[in-house]
Parts: sequence; C-alpha cells; structure tokens
Amino acid sequence: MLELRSLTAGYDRRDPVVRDVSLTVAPGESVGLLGPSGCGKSTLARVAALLHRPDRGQVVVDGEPVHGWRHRAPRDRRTAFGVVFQQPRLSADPRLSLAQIVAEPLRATGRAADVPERVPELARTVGLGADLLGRRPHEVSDGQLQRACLARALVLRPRWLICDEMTAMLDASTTAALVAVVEEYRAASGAGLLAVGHDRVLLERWCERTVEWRELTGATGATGGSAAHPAAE
Amino acid sequence: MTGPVPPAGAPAPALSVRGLSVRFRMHGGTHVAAVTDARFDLAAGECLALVGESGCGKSVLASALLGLLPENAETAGAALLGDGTDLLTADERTLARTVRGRRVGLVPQSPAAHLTPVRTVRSQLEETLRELAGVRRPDLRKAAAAAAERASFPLGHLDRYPHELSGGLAQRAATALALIGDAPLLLADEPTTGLDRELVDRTVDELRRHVGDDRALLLITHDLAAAERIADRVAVMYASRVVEIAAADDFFGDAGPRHPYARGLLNALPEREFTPIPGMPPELSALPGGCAFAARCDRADAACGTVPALTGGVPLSTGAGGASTGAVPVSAGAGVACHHPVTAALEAPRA
Amino acid sequence: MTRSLPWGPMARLVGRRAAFAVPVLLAVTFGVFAVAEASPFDPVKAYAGTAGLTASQENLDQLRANLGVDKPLVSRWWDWLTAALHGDLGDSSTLRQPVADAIGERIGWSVLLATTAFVLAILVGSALGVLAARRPGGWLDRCVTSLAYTLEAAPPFWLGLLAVWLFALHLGVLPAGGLTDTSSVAVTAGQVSRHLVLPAAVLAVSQLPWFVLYVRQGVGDALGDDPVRGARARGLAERTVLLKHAFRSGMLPVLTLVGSRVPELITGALLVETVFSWPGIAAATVQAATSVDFPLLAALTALATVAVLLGNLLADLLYGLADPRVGFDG
Amino acid sequence: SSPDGNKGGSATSAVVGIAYEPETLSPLLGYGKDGNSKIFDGLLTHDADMKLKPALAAKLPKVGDGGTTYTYELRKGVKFSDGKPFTAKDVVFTYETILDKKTNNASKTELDAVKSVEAKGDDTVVFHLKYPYAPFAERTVLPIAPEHVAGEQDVNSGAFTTKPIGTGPYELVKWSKGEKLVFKANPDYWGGAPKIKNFTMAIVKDDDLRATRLRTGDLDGAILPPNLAGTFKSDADKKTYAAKTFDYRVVTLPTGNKVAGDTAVRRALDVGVDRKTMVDSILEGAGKEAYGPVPTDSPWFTKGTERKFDVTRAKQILDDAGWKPGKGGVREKDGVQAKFPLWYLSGDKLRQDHALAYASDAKKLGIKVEVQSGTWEVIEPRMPKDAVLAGGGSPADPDFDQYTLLKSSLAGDGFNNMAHYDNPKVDKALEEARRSGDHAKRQAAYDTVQRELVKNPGYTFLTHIDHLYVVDKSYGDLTTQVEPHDHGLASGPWWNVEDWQPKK
Amino acid sequence: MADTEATTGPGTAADPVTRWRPVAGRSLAGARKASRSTRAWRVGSSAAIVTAVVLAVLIVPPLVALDEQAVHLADKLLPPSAAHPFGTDDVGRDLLVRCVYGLRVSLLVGVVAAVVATVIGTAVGALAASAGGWVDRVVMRLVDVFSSVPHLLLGIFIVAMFRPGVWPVVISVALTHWLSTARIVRAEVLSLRSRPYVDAAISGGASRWRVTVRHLLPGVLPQAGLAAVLMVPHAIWHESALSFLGLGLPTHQASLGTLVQGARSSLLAGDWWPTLFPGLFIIVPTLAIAGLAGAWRDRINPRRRSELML
Ligand SMILES: Nc1ncnc2c1ncn2[C@@H]1O[C@H](COP(=O)(O)OP(=O)(O)OP(=O)(O)O)[C@@H](O)[C@H]1O
Ligand SMILES: Nc1ncnc2c1ncn2[C@@H]1O[C@H](COP(=O)(O)OP(=O)(O)OP(=O)(O)O)[C@@H](O)[C@H]1O
Ligand SMILES: [Mg+2]
Ligand SMILES: [Mg+2]
Repeated sequence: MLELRSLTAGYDRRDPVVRDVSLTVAPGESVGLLGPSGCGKSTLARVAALLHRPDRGQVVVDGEPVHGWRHRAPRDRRTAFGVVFQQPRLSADPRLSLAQIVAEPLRATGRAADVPERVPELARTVGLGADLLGRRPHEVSDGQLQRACLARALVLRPRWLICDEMTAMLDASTTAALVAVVEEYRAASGAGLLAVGHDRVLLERWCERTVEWRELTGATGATGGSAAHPAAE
Repeated sequence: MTGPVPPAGAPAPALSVRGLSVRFRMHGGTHVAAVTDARFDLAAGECLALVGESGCGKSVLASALLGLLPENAETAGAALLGDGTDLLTADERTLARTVRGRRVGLVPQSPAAHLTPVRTVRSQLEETLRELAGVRRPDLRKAAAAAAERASFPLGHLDRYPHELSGGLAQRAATALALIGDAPLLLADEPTTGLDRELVDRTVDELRRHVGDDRALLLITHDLAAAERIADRVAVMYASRVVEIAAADDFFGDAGPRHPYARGLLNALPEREFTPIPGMPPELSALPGGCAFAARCDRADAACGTVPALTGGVPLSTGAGGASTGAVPVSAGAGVACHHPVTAALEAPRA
Repeated sequence: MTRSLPWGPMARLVGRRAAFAVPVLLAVTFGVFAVAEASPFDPVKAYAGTAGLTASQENLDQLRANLGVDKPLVSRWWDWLTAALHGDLGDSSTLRQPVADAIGERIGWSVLLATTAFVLAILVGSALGVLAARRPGGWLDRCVTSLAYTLEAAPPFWLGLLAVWLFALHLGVLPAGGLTDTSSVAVTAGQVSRHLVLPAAVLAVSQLPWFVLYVRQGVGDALGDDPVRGARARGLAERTVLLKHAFRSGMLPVLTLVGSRVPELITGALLVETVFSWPGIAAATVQAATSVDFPLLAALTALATVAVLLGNLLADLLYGLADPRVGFDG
Repeated sequence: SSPDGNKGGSATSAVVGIAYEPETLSPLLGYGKDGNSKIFDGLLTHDADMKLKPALAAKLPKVGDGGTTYTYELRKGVKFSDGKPFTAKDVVFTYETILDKKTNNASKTELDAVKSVEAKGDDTVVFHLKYPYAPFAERTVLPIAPEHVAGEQDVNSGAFTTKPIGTGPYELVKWSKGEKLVFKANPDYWGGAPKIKNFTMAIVKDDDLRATRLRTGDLDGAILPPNLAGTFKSDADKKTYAAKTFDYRVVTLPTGNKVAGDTAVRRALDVGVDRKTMVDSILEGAGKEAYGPVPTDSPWFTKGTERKFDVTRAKQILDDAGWKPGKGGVREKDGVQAKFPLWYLSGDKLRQDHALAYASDAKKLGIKVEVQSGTWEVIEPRMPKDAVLAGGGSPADPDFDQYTLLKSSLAGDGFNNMAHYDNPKVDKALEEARRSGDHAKRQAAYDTVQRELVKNPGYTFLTHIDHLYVVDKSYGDLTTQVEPHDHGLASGPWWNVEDWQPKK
Repeated sequence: MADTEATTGPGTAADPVTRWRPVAGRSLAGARKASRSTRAWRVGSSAAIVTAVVLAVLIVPPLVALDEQAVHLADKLLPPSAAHPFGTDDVGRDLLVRCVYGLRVSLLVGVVAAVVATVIGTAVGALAASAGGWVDRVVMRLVDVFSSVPHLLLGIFIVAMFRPGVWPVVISVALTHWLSTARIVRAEVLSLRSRPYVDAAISGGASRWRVTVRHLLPGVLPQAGLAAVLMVPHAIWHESALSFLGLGLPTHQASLGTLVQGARSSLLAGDWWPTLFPGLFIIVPTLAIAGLAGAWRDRINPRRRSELML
C-alpha cells in the first residue's frame, strides 16, 4: 500500500505547490492522476518516489511511514520505486550511453552481474535496438530516450511504478507499445502504478482508476476546492 | 476546420522541400539516415501536420530547416523558402541574421532543455521582443505580458527560472518565444507535450490563428487530435521517409490514410484500438533495401523489395494537386509511398 | 513585479560567513605564527641584517629579548591577539615602525593596484575567452590559447622587465616604475594613474590565463548546448547568443575564480610591487615572512585572509545570483 | 641614446637607482654607521681616500691615556635641520642610546670598546674606552641624532626611524617605502649648501629593471652588476665608474672538514684556481685578483704574497702530501676522497658564478667541490664543516676584517671566523695590531698575518670586486670612495653628492 | 514504379547520386572548423612532442652523462653553433645540455605538482559539494584558511624547512594550488547536483558516493583537467619565483624556470639564445600537453564525441 497522507510540498515553504493532498495506491492497482498543467503533479510524483521532501504530511509505504528522503531513504526503499520522469532529456546523464543508462541502477545496487542478461532483455521489451543502445542521449530522439528511461525504471523490478507523463512525447503506436510494456510488467509482478498525465482518454483506457487533481485535496482526499493553481492565471 | 487551400498556380509556396536528406556520421564510418529524400510544399496560410513514429526523423527535419544540425550531420537536397533562399546551403550569417526567428520560427521539442537555465523567462522573452520585434524598453513589460498571454503562460511565472517550471509551463514559454518573431513559416515541434487537453486546444488554436492567411505552419506532433483540429494536410513519416501526404479531411475522415503504417498509427490511438503496430521500426543506421515498413506490414510481398516512390495516384482531395508543380508532379499535394496502398472506401477505420 | 534579489538568503550567507570569519582568522594567524616558528628563519638574524654577521652573540641575545621573540609561541600569539583586539597591532621589527602605521601608509596603494589589475584581468580575460570560444580551432582561438599558456608560465618579474623594456624604453610612452615620477614628491592622480598602467597591466596579464581559458571552455561548452540552440533558433543576434546565453552559462566557473584567484593575486602583487618599486604593502610580506616579523606577518596574513574571505563571499554571492540552481548554501 | 625629458639631468637635481632599501633612517638603530648618511653627520667622516677628516668635530680627536680616551672638540654653530643647535649632549645621547640594552641596534658590538661617553660643556666630548683600541676613531663616523627629537620617542619604532632630522647636507622630504627616498638640500648646511638641490634615491631591487630604467632616462645614475654595466659602454651620455673596494669573495675552508681543513689541499687550491679568468669573465674585468682580505693596491698589502696561478705546482703539492689520484679523477688519501661541499647564498649570481668557477678549477686538480646553494638559515649550521662562498671587506681599518675573519677565539661566533681558522701566530699578530697605536708596528703585524696566510691559507680568496656605477655625464667627472662590502646608501659616485658641481 | 523516379531524386541513402554536404564547415559564420585531418594532425603532433619530451627526460641525461654544470668561463655567451646547438650561457655552460636537464626538473615539478594538486582539489571540492550542509561549510572554510596565507609565503616556509631541492618545491606548489581547483569543482558539482538525472540515479539506488563518482565528477573533469594543465606552466613559474626570492632550487641547478629567469640580463645585452631556447622548452611541451588535454576533453564531451574520431 502506498499512501500519501495530507501532503504539503513545494519549493518555497511559504507558498507550497501541493497543499494537503492525499492519495492511496494499492499494490497491483493502477491509478491515473489527471490535472491541469503546472498544478503540482510532478511535484507530488517526486514526493511519492521519495525524491522530494514534503513540508508536511506523511508518505506511508506498506504501513511504514517514510522518514528519510533522497539519499537519506534506505536504498531498498528508494529502489522500490521505478520512476519515469516527464522530461527524458533532463533526466538522462548526457555522458552515458543508453545501455549504460539502463544498466546504471543494477550497477549502483551491486548487481552488475545481471547487466548482460537484463539490459538486452529490457531493451527488447521497450523496443530499443542494439545500435541505439550504444548512442548517447543527444544522438537519439526524445521518444527513443524515453524508452530507455522506462527500461531504467523497470530494471530493478520495482514494486511501485511512477510514470510522470511518460508518453507525452510518444506517438500513438509507441504509446500503446510502452503502455503494454508497463501493463505486462505489472501483470507479472503485481506492482502498483501511479500514472500522471493530461490525456484523459489515455489514462482512462490505461488505468483502473483515474483521479482528478482537485479531488485529492482535503484530508479525505475526496472533495475540497483546489488551491488556486498557476494554470488558472 | 480546414484552412483555405492555396489556389493552383499561386505564387511560390512558403516552403518547398526537395529531396531533403540528412544523415549522421557515426563511429566506424557508419551512417544514420535520419531523413531521406523528403519532398513537400507548404503554402502560405497552410498547416501541415507531420506525424510519425518516435525516432523517424521529424525533429531532425525541423533542425535541418533551421540549420541547427549537429556537426556530424550531412545534408543533401534543397529546402527553398518563398524567395528562393535554400535553407540547407545558406551560410550561417544569413541564417542567423535573416532566417531564424524572423522567417522561420521554431517551437523546440524539450523546451525546458532549450531555455537558458540561468535567466528568467521574462528576461528571455523581453530580449527576444527587443531583438525580433524591435520593442523599446518602456513597452517591454507590456509586450512580454502580451506574448506570454498568447501562449497561455501564466504571468505570475514570468520571473521564474526554467528549472522552476513544470513541463507544461516550459512548453508554453517556448511557444510564446517562438511566436514573437512573426515568422512566415513556423515549425512547431511537439508544441503540446505536457499540456492538458484544454490547453492543447487553446495552444493549437492560437497557432492556427497566428498562421492566418499569410503564414505557414509545420506542426510536428504525436497528438493526432491536435493535428486533426488544425491541420490542412498531414504528412506521415516512417523510418526517415515521408510515406504519405494527405489532406487532413481525408486522413482523419472516412477515407482514412492510405499507407498501411499510417492506418496502424491511427489505430493505436487510445480512443481507437490502442494496439501498437506489431514489430519494431528498423534501425536508421541499417535500413532495409526496400520498403522500410515491409517487415511489419501484412500486405507486404515481393514488390516491397524496392523502395516505393511517393506517388499521387488519384488526387484524393482538393489539395494543391501535383499538376501545379510540373517537374515533380507528386511531391506537393498528396501522395503515398506504398506498393500496395489501401483504397479509401475499403478499409476506413472506425473508432 | 520583477523578481527582486533574494536578500534574505544572501544576508544569511553573509551572516554565516561573518560568523565563520572569526575562527578562520584565529586559525590563520595562529597557523602563520606556528609555521613561521617552525621555519628555520631567525627573526634576530633578519633584524640585524649584515650587521648581524659581525655582531657578538651577547648582542644578538639582547636583541632577541628586546624583540620579544624569546617567549614561547603560544604566548606570543596570545599577546599579539589581545593587543590587536585593543587596537594595538604591535611594532614591526623589519620596518622599525608600528604595524598600523606601516600598513596604513601603504595598503591603499596595494589595494589600488590589485583591484585595478583584477578588474582588468576579469574583463579582458572574459572578452578574450568569449572571442576564442566563438571559433574553436580558429586562428584567434589558437593564438589566444597559446598566449594564455605562455603567460601562465611567465612570472611577473619577467613580464615586468619586458613591459618596461617595451613601453618605457622603446616606445617611451609609460613610466618604468614607482608611484610617481621619480624626481617628484607630490602624489597627483594624473601621475599615479600613469604609473599604475604598467604594474596593473603586468599583474592583470599574470592573472589573465585562468580567466581566458575558463571562459573559453565554459562558453565553448555552452555553445554546443541545447539552450544556445534554442536561442539561435529564436533568431537572436550572434552577439546576444554569445553574451547573454553562452557566456551567462559559461561564466559560472569564472565567478568561482573571482574568489579563488585572490590568493594568486596577492602572490602576484607581492612580486609586481617589488619589480615596479610600487610602494604597497604586499612587497613587505616576503620580508616579514623571512624575517619572522610576527606582528607584521600576522597583520598581513589577517589582511590577506579578509581579502580572501571577501573574495570568496563575493564569488559565492555572484554565483548564487548567476546560477539560480545553486542558491546561497555554504 | 639621449632620452628626452631627462628629469634629473637638470643642473640641480639627481635621481639615482639603488638596490637596497634601509630598514630605518635612525642612526640609533644602525643607519649610516659607516659614515656618509646624507641626512646626518658623524663626528668624523671619510674623504675620497678613506682618510678620516673632521665633520661635526672641529678636528681629529686627541688620543690620551695610552689609547683609552678620545677627546673631540665639536664644531660650533651647527644646527639641526629643524633649527635647533647641535651640542655635545646630542653626541652623548646618540652613543649612550646605541649602547643601551633596550635599543635594538645590531652593530653595537662595534662600540664594544666604549666604557662611557662624557660631555664636557657644550662642545667637547670625551670617550673613555675599556681597552686601547687603535681604530676607534673610525667608529666615530657614525651619525649623530638630535636628542630633542629622538629622545622623546620610542627608540625602536618611533617616528624618528622614518622621519629623521639631522645636521647633514640633505633633509629627507619623503620616504615612500619600496619606491624611493627623496631628499632636498639643507640650505643652512654648515659645509655650505649643496648645488644639487633635489636628490632622489629610487629603490629598484631588480638589476635588470634598474638598468632599463637608467636607459629610459628615468634614473640619472645607478649601481649595476658588471654584465649590465657593460651594456652602457657604448652609450655616449653615460659614464661608468668602477669604485675600488675592499669587497672580496672568498671560499672558507673549514678546519673541521677533513679535506678542506688539510693544509696541502688549502695550499693547492690557493695556487690552483684561476683568479684572473674569474676577474675577466665573471667580473668582466671590473675587479682584481684577491690573495687576502687586503686588496693588492692597498698600502696595507704585503707585496710578494701574490700567488701565481700554477696548476702543476698545485698538483705537485697534492701529490707530495699523499693525495693520490683515485677513481673518477678524484684524489684520495687514507681512504678519504678529496671532496667537500661548497655553499653559496642562493639567488646571489656573483657568488654562484664564483662557486661554479672554483669548483671547475678544483676539479682539474682532482678535488671534487660540490656546489650547493641555500639561504643563510640553511648554510649557517653547516659552516663548521662545509665550505662557504662568503664575502666581506671593510676599507676603514685592516682590523675590522682580519680580526673577525682569522682570530681563533672568534671561530664559530656567528659569521666570524667561518673557517674556524686557528693559527697562534696570526692570533698574536692580530692582537698586537689592534692594540698598538703605532702605524709601523701595525703594518708589521699585518704583514705577518698575510705571510702566514700563504703558508696556511684557511680561505681561498678569489677576487676583489669593483662596484660599478653608471651615471649621466652631465654631472661632470665624479669620484668614488674605496668601498666596503656593504653597499651603503651613499656609496658610489654620489658619496659626495653635496659637493657635485654640475656642468649646466 | 520506383525506377522511374530514380533520376529525379536519390533512391536510398547509399545512392551515389546523393551529394552530401557536411554541416560542420558552416557551423559559424566564416568559422572554418578545423577539418578532421588537421585536427588529427594536431593531436598527433602533440602526442609526438609529449613522447619526445618524456624520452628526452628519461633517457638522454643518464645516457649522455654530460656535466650540465661544467663551467667554461672562456666560452661564455657563445651563440648557437655546431658545437653548442643552443649556444652557451654567461659562464660558458652548454645550453642544450642545460635545457634537457632543466626540462627534466621542471617537468617533474610541473607534472607532479599539477597532478597532486588536481587530485586533492577535485576530491575535496567534490566531497564538500556532494556532502553539502555543514560538512561543506567546514571544509570550505578550511580551504579558506589554506588559501589565506599567500601561496608564495607558504611556499617559502615549506621550501625553507627542507634543503633546497626539487621535492620541497613540488610539495610547496602542490600544497598551495589545489585550492582553486577545489572551489571550481565544488561550484560545478553544486550546479550539477540539482540536475534531474541525479534524481533518477538516486531513485535507481545510487549511493551518495556513486552519484558523485559516476554522475557528478565526470561533469567536472573538463574543469579539473583545465586546472591541471594550467598548473604545469604555473608550477614552473612558481619554481622560478621561489628562485627569484632566493628560495627555490639551487640556482646553479638547471631548471627551465631558473634558466629563463637567469637569462634576463643577457637578453638586455642583446643575447637572445639563453632566453629563447629554455622558453621554447617550457612552452612547446605545455602546449602539447594542452593539446592532448583538449583532445581528451573533446572525447569525453558528450556532444563532441560523435564528431571527433581518433
Ligand atoms: N546527433 C545524432 N547523431 C546520430 N543520430 C541521431 C542524432 N540525432 C538524432 N539521431 C537519430 O535520428 C533519428 C531521428 O531523430 P528525431 O529526433 O528527428 O526523431 P523524431 O522523429 O523527432 O522522434 P520523437 O518523436 O521521438 O521526437 C533518430 O533515430 C535518432 O536516433
Ligand atoms: N524547482 C522548482 N522551484 C520552484 N518552483 C518550481 C520548481 N519546480 C516546479 N515548480 C513550480 O511548481 C509548480 C508545479 O510544478 P509541477 O512540475 O509539479 O507541475 P505539473 O503538475 O507536473 O505540471 P505539468 O503538467 O505542466 O508538468 C509550477 O508552478 C512550477 O512552476
Ligand atoms: Mg509535470
Ligand atoms: Mg522529435
């Protein structure tokens, strides 16, 4: 169970972006989160992935509240989350080849031995050819890079997947293919999914449950007016 | 929804691409063919949507038109602006002084990466206004606000640095910047990623409005709904080649696309079948000899061992037909590069 | 509505640094006392100079007592410190003068020289760096780069001689040394500024290579990056792209250099002042060190420390302002 | 080339470049102790031939009580530049302050002989000595400070140390430390107002820059090393003055070193080094071969003690003494290799060149001299065992050099007797010469010393170096004094700048 | 059908009809980007020079066993000739021999000091920045303490505590010059630390250490590398500055810095060779090292990699 309880988070304590948001994802469940641009979805996703320390509120993973964020979170906690970031260009180290990017989590967690087996397998799953694997991020298209990022998110077999607008820069066919990859993985592993996006049609088709951003605020997570979000000019 | 179609025999098109090819030199002497022999015309007042599978070369095509290719690239062919300037061979000085921003605008893909990280959105907007629109200092603030407004960029975020923007905000900032120059040709590379549906509509409508009667828009997008909303024609790219050009009404309408790949692409939409086209796109560094789609195509046969040319066949719409461009009869209006194109009535996709 | 400067974080940074300055100063002055003590230099011998060569041991011992250098290190440092806190910096044995007077008379000229040179180095260095980065591998780039490496190997006393030889002797356009014309007594702004040109230029040139090469590298890298591609695509003039985008991102390491080059600047000033007979205080540093002139040495290093701390603070403030991703931590 | 706008070349001013800056201008702390301080006068002073002549004293002193009292009658009507009169009280104040324990004067040893100083009235001063000291009058060239000014302040750091007031031909206008000293003529100087009204000493530590600044016309005169002075030979506007000196360069051969302390080695080196070539090349001819602290042209020099350069003889001496050629061309005796280190002060080019040349010559004899450099801090502890390339020389009296250089009781006392030279005959002669007031006796004693140095050298004296000054010709023909090792502020052709009679 | 089109346009990318134009040549107005062959030539010549220098330094002096200090007063200041290809200095020593010996000493000083200083500086800077918080503050204040004592002073003290020689100079230069590297590296790491790909690495289970070593350090290598290269000539500078103050190497021992420094007077007298040759011996290897470093930088630069093929 991944529970986000009354989270308040942002980049300036006086003016948080995410105010009092609650959301729960059960294991094996897939939840789509819809919201207008700039409302704080990515921020929330980063909090949920233990990458951003909230100002208030709690993240509870499998009944255990989280105390440390980023490096302070125990490694197995961190790696329980597979994250696909919204902007693949920025979230890939420009010095590494795609293959290295995918293999990096394995190496970082001391499972380098698995690299020769896992990386080609995942590359095949997400549709990256051997030629692309040897290139660096600036030599591939955004979509190709996002495939690598998905492979990176899956490589440690996370129990929770957080996909922040994973398909925003993908064409319909690739979108369908990658969604299929995620679903296949979930079916096999029983992982929970939090998919953030704008595309209602897509998320409704993909996820078991979709929630609107404005439904999340308030302690109950059901009702309550959303804080004035920036998109509302 | 379709914009006005340029009458046949009208003055030279805003952009005329002839045999444009781009390839990248890689280690060990291999090449990646990112764009191969692209040819199409883009008339003033027209909006051409360029769609295609990720990695098929759309962004590279746009970069080539702006002379912004990386240094390991090589080009061939020509891309002529209305006045005959060849974008591919123009020297850097011309490109920098008279073309980029002024005659060809660009909304880059990955806008967040294309903004200078150490300056606020406002300063970058004001600077562009000063240089391209000649706005004087006292009017800058207002002009910047107006420019932001056009792209639905919230004014309260103008003084933020790019890394403080959400994905959608950065996208809007980039759009605002690209609209400033009032260029007769606008290249929008995925201008709607990260935007919610309402904003997508607002943004593409603004783009369409911007294009009006005398400008042209090349809209590169994965968002077929957005393309459907504003495009006059649709070009489909597959594995570095333009494989089909069709009028938007036909493409999205009952007739549907004629290239099997394009049909597959439409079918993959979540509102349709949501199934990917089987197989994987070929690697651009080792393209097969014949039709690149043959391996994934259920219609493929021996004929597909040769590369099909983009042919008009029967004109499908009122689009600027091949007749008007004489020597290269099929490149401009509509056409499909397939040995076995689908005939419209037969297999029109149904959502 | 324009984003105002982040005064709060900046003030906090300044406050933190001010608080840290105290232990740093204590550590540095004590360190200098200790190092000087451990060095083989003998304050008495130094004081006596050539007279010491023939002086009797008894005479030298008396001197040692008079100079107060026979006391243990810690108590000497403590005495100096407590006196300094009461405003008495002690008497310099090498200059035979109260330290406060000695420094007061000369520090202004050192600051004038060093700041002029530094500002010059930063401006010229950045300009050359940007020009070189524009066309990597071009002739300008190659000239500038080679020149930078060459200059980095050329110590100020060499450059000084060359500069005097060229500008004073051959061209006869600039005075060769001193603060004012050698025979004149009055210190006028016109004379000082003419006499400042060569030493400041030599000092600046000796500081130049780092700025040139770091700007070149920073701007060169930035020129290949997406933001610059973006700026180019927008149709901005080459100048704008270069200065407002590539340079703005590429100068970040240079801002750090502003702080971290201060020690080198002091080192350079120390040599340039000697070479050009510039009546500043830096030249006295070496003498203070080799003569183990504790009061003067401690005061000078304290000054140097303040300069270094200020330089670093300035650098960090500028960096925080210039790169919003970094902020004012530290 | 004649530079335009020669600021100093005008008739009434002069700008000279010097290499050393005084630490202080207070005579109480040692400034001008060898006379000629420009701002001050001593009781006596030296003329061009380094003979004593009266200055603030009206005549040379009367010596009494077997050489233990010196009575000076003072010149009347002399005023300090602030207008206050000069009296015997100032003399007493000066000497007593220097001898005071609290005064940080490193050369007070030179006044070691003084027991007390007594003023008799306003214009007589009597010095009482602890022991007869023949050269004492030479010490009374030291400048007299005004009691009414200096007595009011902290002697070690008061304002007087940088803003002095004296009776001398010039007054200090400004001392810009590290840059220059500016003097103006004292119009009321008792010896007559100087013709050169403005006199500036620019401090330019770097030889090359000094030469360049001289060339630009910024300086009217400067002291230069031989190679740079040579570059002015063809300059029609400049004249080079070579001041004769007592400034010698010497290699100490410490008794404590098995090789360097060996008399045969010492003697072999003494005749086996090519002094002539050193003078010609290193000094570019501006100097003389040295065979002892006394230059060959001094009246104190013992004729016949010149050593002829003779490699064969040197080898012979070594052979005879049992130093047999060993491996690598280095001689050996009793299992000891003929080698020793030779230190020079790092950064001193002249000493370095002397050391290298010495080592090269020694190598030809089969003696390996390992040249090393260091600061005095490094060298000093090694002096008892290692050879050092030293320098020294004081023209005023032979005692000043020879006593400290050769007296065995001073061995290892600071920089005195660095070679730990120990020769009873020399000791005795030195003591005699020092105490005797009789010139002939002293001469004989110093002859003894110099002859002994031939038999048992202890040091290898190499050269006496001329000090070279290049000065603008517009000042006419100038003279130089015989100079000591130390370059005082006022040595060089401007030793008597107050007497210059510029042409224009 | 396709065949009929073959004349109007290229068929496949490999079709010989396609006339490819490189874009590299026009990347900037008028700027002739060095072609690949000149670039390769430049890198090659740099490598050749560095190799030659290393060989000269390692092999020549022991092999030839020339006495670099042999003084021949009679042969002073001879211009270059067959007997003395570089001429002789002002006490008649052969300049070629002295240059080679000097190169040996100076390169040792330069390279060792540069490497040590860069390693220390990079380690400290990266450590401080990636740890952040109070560790960063304290470490950086320690850096301030170190940098507060003017380099030359510290150098003077260090050198004075030992016998004059090469190692004290190396130590004194290395110990005083890691500070700017540390600050530069720290600043760069701070800026890199907030990049989104660091988030990705953390989420991938990377430890602080691994993030630093794998993602941050490679990003600062160009900066640190530049500092290292600059340090080589600077160390030679320092060594001669110490000599200028009388505290460096023994001034009779050949080092490039002291050779050039000592030749100033000769230059004023119109004798150019004692300055020129040692000067070239400093500059040429420095430029060669810089050239190699530049090539290396291009190699590790993710953007230029595709362009440079060695
Ligand atoms: N610098 C480069 N070097 C080598 N190959 C490159 C380079 N840049 C792009 N490519 C390749 O060129 C092809 C086309 O890339 P492009 O960015 O145009 O794709 P795209 O159609 O825009 O895809 P997306 O929809 O994902 O943005 C890709 O296969 C990519 O791998
Ligand atoms: N590093 C940052 N510093 C300050 N503000 C930030 C930062 N990152 C994001 N913001 C702001 O926080 C708000 C929410 O951003 P977030 O990225 O979470 O939005 P989002 O819902 O993901 O939007 P989008 O759909 O456009 O990606 C925005 O107003 C954005 O400007
Ligand atoms: Mg987002
Ligand atoms: Mg793209």
